[in-house]
Amino acid sequence: MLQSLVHVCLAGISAGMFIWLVASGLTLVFGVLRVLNFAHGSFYMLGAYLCFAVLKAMGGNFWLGLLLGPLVVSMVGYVMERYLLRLVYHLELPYQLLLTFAMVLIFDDLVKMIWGAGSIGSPAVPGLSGSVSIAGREFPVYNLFIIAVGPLVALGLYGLLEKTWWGRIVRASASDREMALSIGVNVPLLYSGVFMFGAWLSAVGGALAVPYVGLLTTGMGEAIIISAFIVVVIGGLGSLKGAFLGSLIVGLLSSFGTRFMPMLDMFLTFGLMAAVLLWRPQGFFAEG
Amino acid sequence: MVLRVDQIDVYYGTAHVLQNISFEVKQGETVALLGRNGMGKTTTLRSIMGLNPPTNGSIRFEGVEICKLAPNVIAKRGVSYIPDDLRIFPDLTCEENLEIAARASGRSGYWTKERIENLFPLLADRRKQKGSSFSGGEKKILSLGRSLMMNPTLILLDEPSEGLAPLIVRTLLETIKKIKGHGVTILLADQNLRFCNEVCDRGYILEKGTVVHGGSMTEIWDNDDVVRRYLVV
Amino acid sequence: MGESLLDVRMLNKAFGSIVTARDLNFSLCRGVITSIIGPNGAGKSTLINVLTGLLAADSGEIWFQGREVTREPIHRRVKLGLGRSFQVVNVFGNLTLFENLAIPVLALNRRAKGMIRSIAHLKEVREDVEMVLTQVGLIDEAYMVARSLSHGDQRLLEVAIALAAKPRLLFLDEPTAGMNPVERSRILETIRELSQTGEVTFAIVEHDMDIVFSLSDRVIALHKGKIIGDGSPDQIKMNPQVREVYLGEEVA
Amino acid sequence: MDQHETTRRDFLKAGLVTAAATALGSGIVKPVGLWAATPNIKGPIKIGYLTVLSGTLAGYGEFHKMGALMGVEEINAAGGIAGNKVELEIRDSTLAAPACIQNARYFVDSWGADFLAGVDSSGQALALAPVVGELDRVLMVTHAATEKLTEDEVFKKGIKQVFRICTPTYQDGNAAAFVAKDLPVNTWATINPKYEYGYTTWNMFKDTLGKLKPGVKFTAESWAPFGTTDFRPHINTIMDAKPEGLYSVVWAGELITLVKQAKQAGLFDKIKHVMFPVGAAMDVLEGLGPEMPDNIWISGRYFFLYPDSDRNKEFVARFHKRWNHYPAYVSETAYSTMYAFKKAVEAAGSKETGKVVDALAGMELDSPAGHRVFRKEDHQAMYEVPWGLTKADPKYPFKIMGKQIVIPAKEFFNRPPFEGPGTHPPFKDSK
Amino acid sequence: MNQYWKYFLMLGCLGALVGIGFVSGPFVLYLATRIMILCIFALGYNLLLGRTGLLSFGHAAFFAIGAYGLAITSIHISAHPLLGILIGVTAAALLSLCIGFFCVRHTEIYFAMLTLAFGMMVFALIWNLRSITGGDDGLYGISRTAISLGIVNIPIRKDYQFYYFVLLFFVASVFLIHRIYSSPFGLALAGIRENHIRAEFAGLSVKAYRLGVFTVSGAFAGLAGSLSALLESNVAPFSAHWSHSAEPVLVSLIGGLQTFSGPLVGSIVFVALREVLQRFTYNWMFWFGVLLLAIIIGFRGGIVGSISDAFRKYSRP
Repeated sequence: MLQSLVHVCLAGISAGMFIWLVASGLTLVFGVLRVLNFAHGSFYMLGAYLCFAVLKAMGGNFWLGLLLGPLVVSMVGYVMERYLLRLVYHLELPYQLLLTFAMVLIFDDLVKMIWGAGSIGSPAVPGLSGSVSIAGREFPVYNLFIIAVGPLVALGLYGLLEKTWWGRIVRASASDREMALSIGVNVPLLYSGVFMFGAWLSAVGGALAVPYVGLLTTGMGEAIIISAFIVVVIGGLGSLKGAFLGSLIVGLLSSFGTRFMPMLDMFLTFGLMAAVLLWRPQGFFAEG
Repeated sequence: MVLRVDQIDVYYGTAHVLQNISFEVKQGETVALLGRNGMGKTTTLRSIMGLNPPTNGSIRFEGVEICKLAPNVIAKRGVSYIPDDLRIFPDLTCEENLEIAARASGRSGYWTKERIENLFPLLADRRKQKGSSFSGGEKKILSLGRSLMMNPTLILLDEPSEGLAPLIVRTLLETIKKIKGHGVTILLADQNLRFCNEVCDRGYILEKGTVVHGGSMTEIWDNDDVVRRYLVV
Repeated sequence: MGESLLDVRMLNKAFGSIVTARDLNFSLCRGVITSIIGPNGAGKSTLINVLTGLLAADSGEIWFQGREVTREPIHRRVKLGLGRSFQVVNVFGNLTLFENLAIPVLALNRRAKGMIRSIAHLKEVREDVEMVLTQVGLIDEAYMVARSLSHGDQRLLEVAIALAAKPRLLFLDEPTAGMNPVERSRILETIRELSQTGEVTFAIVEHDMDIVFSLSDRVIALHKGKIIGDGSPDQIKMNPQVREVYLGEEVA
Repeated sequence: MDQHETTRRDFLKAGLVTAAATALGSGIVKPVGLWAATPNIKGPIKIGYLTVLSGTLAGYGEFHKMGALMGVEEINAAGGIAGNKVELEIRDSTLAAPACIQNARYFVDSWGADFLAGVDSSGQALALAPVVGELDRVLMVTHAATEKLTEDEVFKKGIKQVFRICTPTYQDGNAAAFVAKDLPVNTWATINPKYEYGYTTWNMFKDTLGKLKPGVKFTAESWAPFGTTDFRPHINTIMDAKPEGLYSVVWAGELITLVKQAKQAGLFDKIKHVMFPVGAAMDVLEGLGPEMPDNIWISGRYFFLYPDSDRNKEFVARFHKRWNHYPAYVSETAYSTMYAFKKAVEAAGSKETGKVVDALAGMELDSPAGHRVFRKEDHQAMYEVPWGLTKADPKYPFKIMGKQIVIPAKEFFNRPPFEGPGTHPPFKDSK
Repeated sequence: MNQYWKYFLMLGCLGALVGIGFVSGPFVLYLATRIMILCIFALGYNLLLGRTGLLSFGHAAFFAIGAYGLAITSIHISAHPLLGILIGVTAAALLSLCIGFFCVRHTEIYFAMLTLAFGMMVFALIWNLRSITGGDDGLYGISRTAISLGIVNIPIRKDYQFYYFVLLFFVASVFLIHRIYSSPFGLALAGIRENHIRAEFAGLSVKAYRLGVFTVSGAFAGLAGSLSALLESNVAPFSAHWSHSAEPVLVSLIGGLQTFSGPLVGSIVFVALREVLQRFTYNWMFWFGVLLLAIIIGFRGGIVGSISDAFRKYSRP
């Protein structure tokens, strides 16, 4: 039983960390730009595909793919923010959602046009491909790596936002765009930067997911974006702390749900989302 | 000439909020925009800052046309705006609020953090506290400090006397005078004629989006007719 | 003083450390135009918000026409006859003036409820709306979109919406702010007229002392959530405490 | 590159070839065979093909397309169906029923299709059956496997227009049980898809295996929703139960994920007997490559190395040359569908639905997958697909079936009338 | 536009719709029927989004409940289409009343997310309650039996018969929703959209009105669902999925949020565009996305909004 519980927990945490990598960018972008980006899942997909493309072109070096793929995606993010999203900031919420939704359709088909429609299998990461025995059962080294990466990203984000000059400007602009402008912050540029960074985070998530999921599919973005939405909502829109905790909760909930209440899995997650929205619409860490 | 506003028109949607407004501010002057609530004082300041750009007319700052520039560019040129609701960054500490202004505007000069903390000891005491914990009067001080950190040539000051206890107004007056003493040009918008009279050299009176009168503060103060028509309620 | 309309008992309201109402006790009486004055931040707007239901009281009781309304939702207080206008223009921007006023009229009119019958066919509604529009002098603009009105007219509309809900007690939050003298005198005239008929009792928050003293029968002065003066305009003018915090040596 | 255009161009090419053949042929070769005597078939024969071309499973649509296109090209190059050119149009019908129905209606009512084929999801097939009944066109199902389609819609409700060329869930459930009965396994568990296909196949497996080998226990079930990318929790459930055998009809990309994650969790070390009834799909084998463990029981709706006939070998060779892929099972079913239509039309001497239905019912078809017979009662094609153990082969960059077992179709296909004793395997008479 | 022109246009449209039933081939009839059903869905939905300013991502659940209500009735109780529709619509209205009760406390993105959560809970239930709903296979083989009205039986089996059947509901819905727009209730909704605090101070119980309109639009979604179950003769769980909720949003936005006829135009564009695109390319999603972008950026008020703006500018130079 203990063995089971330990592994259910580990599975939940690693699942949560995958969601976190996507949710962190989503919530960061929402916190600053106030745009809920459906296409964030597409960055996840693009990250995976581009990492894979680099990996293939560069003779199978995953780390190079992880480095370059997401960089390209952040450039895509820049183009999207600069030439499309910027046109709808002042419009109502449905228009913003619609625009990002249209981008999802476009990205999905683009990927299909470039890489073909089938699922593409991908090789494991050298050095991280084995398993270690934990409580008497094998657990993939790669998942341990992910369990480590998640909090590192969280720490990095915390440091970036709280301790750096850039982070201060981001926080200032998030709370008061106009005043930030008035003290000389180039807010449009900052928005582009934050959007690119968010896209990069999501793309890194996608690239990291590839060795674990083991394949690339055109629909992979949609599946993760819904989980990320749930996480971002229950954590409180725009709250990174909340999103991190939310990711853990959703990951663990689905892991425990699958193990102990298999018929309720999806119902549970959305039930949690509804309950949190009713009980604390601002999320866990809202003040007052 | 630090600022020359020339025949600007500003619209909010269809509403013609500012109509053909012209005035000017000279180096080192403190100029008041007077007028009752809703007469366009705030909008004037905002359009100079680039937050509500005029549809036509021209705004020249130190001889350069800034009408079509973005607010952040205008800020870098040395214009600083203090809105009436102060808008301290709530998530940032007092210290960060000050530093961010200096670094974002990329301007340096006489005003350093040390000098500002000397001028307002309160800011030194509360250095590490978040902006959201400041009270109304404290925010006013902080917003002044933040503005000075930009070492601006021109400060646009909206409703400085509003909502303050008399004692604090007194302090504020002294502070503005001190700042003025360092050669900073100030354009302030206020309803309070007495307050303006204390610190300002000249004044313009706005009425329903147009400048209806302009002159030295003493002239306005003595002009009973003007005061009665446009200012006193 | 006449019959009491609104009774406030031991009302408290605070935001964190900022107290905006501390153990407030007072009554407002029918037919008495009351002004509530006080410097900025004295808690005037908060008080109106608590009395009309926008904010919940921390403790205390609010009685309106002999009925406790402390926990009643806004719309029920409005239906009982407790109305208000707003300090900032707060109208239905994309609707016509007619529609702006039809909303409160319809909300009160039980027979006018329904999903199927068109408003155009409800004669009594039209009469009510036109009456209010005439009262405030906006009848000619009835089919204009509210957003396209001048600021002053929007303020008038603001008051008109409140009037259309047929209030017994109407709180006006700075009704004359941003108005020109013509509009101002029109609104003051309307207030006086309506007050004389005894239908509506007004309670006004105002900064303009001329209006306060010329219009009101009674003045309540607030400071930091406490009543520091309550009485006729002359009594208030004489009240040293009020002078000190409010009229007093403002600057210099 | 616009794929649609490619298709059009391919048609054009095929058309030119056909045109040239007819132009030459008319002078030199006299029309022979059945179609010479049946001039009443007019105009091109139009086939509307419904498959998924977007989303996660779009890869399947591509494999459908390859098979169908190749079939049509070959038929046209050889003179078409009874002398008439075959036209094929393929539409993205996603996995949702409304899109499928709309496309079917478009094909028949607007484009003028004579035949319909394809259909991936069971829900679509069940929803489409009454519609094709109404439209009165033959629908050849090439992928959707639900046994309800043939048992309920065709046999019970009498929608005669529906046929199925691929194996149904019997292959995944019943046949698996026949293989499992000889394995030294007494406790089985499953990670199955959390939808009807998963439930049905597991129930069939349990039911048949329970009869074949009384005393066998089914100890754990874990149901994976559509689109699962993390099977870790499911693997935990199974490993907690410590079964001797694992059965899973998880398919396509999800199976790749499952295998990879199970491998990392050491599942294949603990559980020696694993059955993937749809593991022999090309996308899975190619996707996993050498990562597919050895000695796993796999099967499918067709496997390109079986049967060892010339017909099949030629087909595989042509297919590989044409597309640089080995044919997936949907490629074979799509390809054979074209030949089934050809044979039926030529036999019926007409493309009228009623006559073609009569011709198809009971028809025998020699196809790459072997000898197929469309059962008269429920229009289900009877043919055999082998079960085998995975093993490496230096000729291929992926695992293939090593040791193979072929269970005769008549032993494990449910039999009409599908209710009552003797309609579900095992059958007494077959031994 | 002048009143007479409006009536003229409406009569013309009605005439054209009746005419389509006589002259069109079955595929056009099928598409037209589909468009009308989508119209009912979107018009009802736009009462909530365009009129009241609430963005719901859970309306697919009501659509699905309407469809399942009809399907279950027709399989287990009676195949009478009117009874099925009645039960479907009632079920949808009741469900939207229950869900709405929780959702209307929130607005904006929170409302959208809450409706999404509840909608997906319904989806999960439909997916998992296999014995009732048939799981992912859904319920199929729903027959369009004749409507028996005592002595006469009106057949709706054939495409054109069913077309007229749906046309009847379509016209009734358009009429009803149009009346709601000009009713006191409809005005109150517009007031709530414009300024909900002011509406409360005008004496409206904002929550009650929101709940009211949520229920009404849920009922129309249910009607659309019931009709679509009859049209397609099946119902599948994905009709309750959030991505299906996005359909009326798209339709309303394409046509124009603040206009009554926006969803009508939007539905036509939505269905026809996809159908046409599919004839030219397999990558219809890509082009559909591009066209959506063009609509958002080029026609900010939706097609109807932009055209009537242009019309106004043109007629008043």
